[in-house]
Amino acid sequence: MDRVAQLQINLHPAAFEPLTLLSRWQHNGAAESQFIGRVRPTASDGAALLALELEHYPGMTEQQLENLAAGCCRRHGAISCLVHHRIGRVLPGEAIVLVAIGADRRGPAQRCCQELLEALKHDAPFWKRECRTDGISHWLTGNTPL
Amino acid sequence: MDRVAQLQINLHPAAFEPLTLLSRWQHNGAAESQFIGRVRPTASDGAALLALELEHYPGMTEQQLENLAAGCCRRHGAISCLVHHRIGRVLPGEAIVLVAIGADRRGPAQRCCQELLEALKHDAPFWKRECRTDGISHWLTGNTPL
Amino acid sequence: MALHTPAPIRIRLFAALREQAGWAERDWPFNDHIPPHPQAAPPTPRDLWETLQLPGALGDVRVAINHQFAEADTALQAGDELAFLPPISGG
Amino acid sequence: MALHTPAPIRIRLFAALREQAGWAERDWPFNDHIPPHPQAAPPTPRDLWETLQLPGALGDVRVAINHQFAEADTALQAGDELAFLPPISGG
Repeated sequence: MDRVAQLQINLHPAAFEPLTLLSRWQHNGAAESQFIGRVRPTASDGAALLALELEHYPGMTEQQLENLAAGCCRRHGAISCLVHHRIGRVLPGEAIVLVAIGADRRGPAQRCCQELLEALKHDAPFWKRECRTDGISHWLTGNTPL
Repeated sequence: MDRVAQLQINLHPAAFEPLTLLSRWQHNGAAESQFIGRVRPTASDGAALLALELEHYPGMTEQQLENLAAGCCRRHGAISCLVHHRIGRVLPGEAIVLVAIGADRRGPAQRCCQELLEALKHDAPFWKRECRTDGISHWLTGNTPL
Repeated sequence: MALHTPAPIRIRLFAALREQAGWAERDWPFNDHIPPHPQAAPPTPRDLWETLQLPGALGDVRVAINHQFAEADTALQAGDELAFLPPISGG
Repeated sequence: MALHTPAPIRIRLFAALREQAGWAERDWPFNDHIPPHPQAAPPTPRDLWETLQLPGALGDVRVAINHQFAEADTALQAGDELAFLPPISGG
């Protein structure tokens, strides 16, 4: 079964509403696994966070997301894949990432969603700068632990 | 951190729209993991399916779902938990189950969602009868493989 | 003090088991004599499964007492709701 | 046939690395002599990292050539886009 998954990948410079995007998603399969990540109200050191600034590498980021999604869907036999990711200035509580996978069965849907989320966190060129309410800002050099 | 998760558990005798229910869900946490299961168009032997009939054990089913959700959220430190499950006659394409978990981090959200889905498939008293378009119907004695 | 008749045990069957047995629920008088017990000892789900000659093997079903999973050899109490649950397929 | 000047290598920096270096992108003439090579051999990302005296250790960054991750010792081609990527934090 070497079916090619339908991929839909978007970068958003402004806030997006995950459930609205999910409702517009044309997908197939009896099982859907979804993940939504939002900006926390605190910086990694616990200070109050004003915003997260997301830098990316235009061209490469889209390309990498597509490569990662296609590979992940192929390995798990997923049917459809939706990725929305914020760029620019993201406020606490706003969605930063949405990953949704449609598959025939729950196992592939869940595993593919999980694996793609890890892949994009580690292998898609995004960089987060934390802007604290006290005026201090700094670049993060890794992800929150799994 | 012995925070008690907010549980919301519902059985639906009629079709429900998962995204509408998710949009009304008051939840917390930077990470949300969700799963939606729908009725397949074919029976387990590949014949065309007319409907799935879902019997349950009124009283015990709700109680068990609550026990399973509470235990799962406690083990994973999840903050909020939403479970919607159909009962009665469910048509192909209709949602049969929605599980959503809110947590501080993606790992607990994903693991809790996955574990609760398995738990309710194996330990909540639901029984599926497949009604085929050719008039034959029979009770399933297990779940589709993971 | 008046002499009370203890509440019966309510027995419930579901899905395929209900259809094979041909009934969904019935009450079992708590004090009824059940063969293996010389006197009116509290019956267990296993006793009732055998006495009622329910179809199939008890090992293939799960037992619930008052909406909680239970062992087949639990002593039942007057008024208990006992259910025999064929293999579950939810979600 | 006219003698063509080969297209330069475009070098790009991001995030903390861009700020530490003080620049975001620049072009490197493809034919420029780079110290370890006796003649005009194709430069590698490692050569350019060292020649440009970029801050920190090359081992702490990832290299991309034309939007694909690549090894630091890959021979660059005229017109390539080379990027040095500090640790990623997406999602």
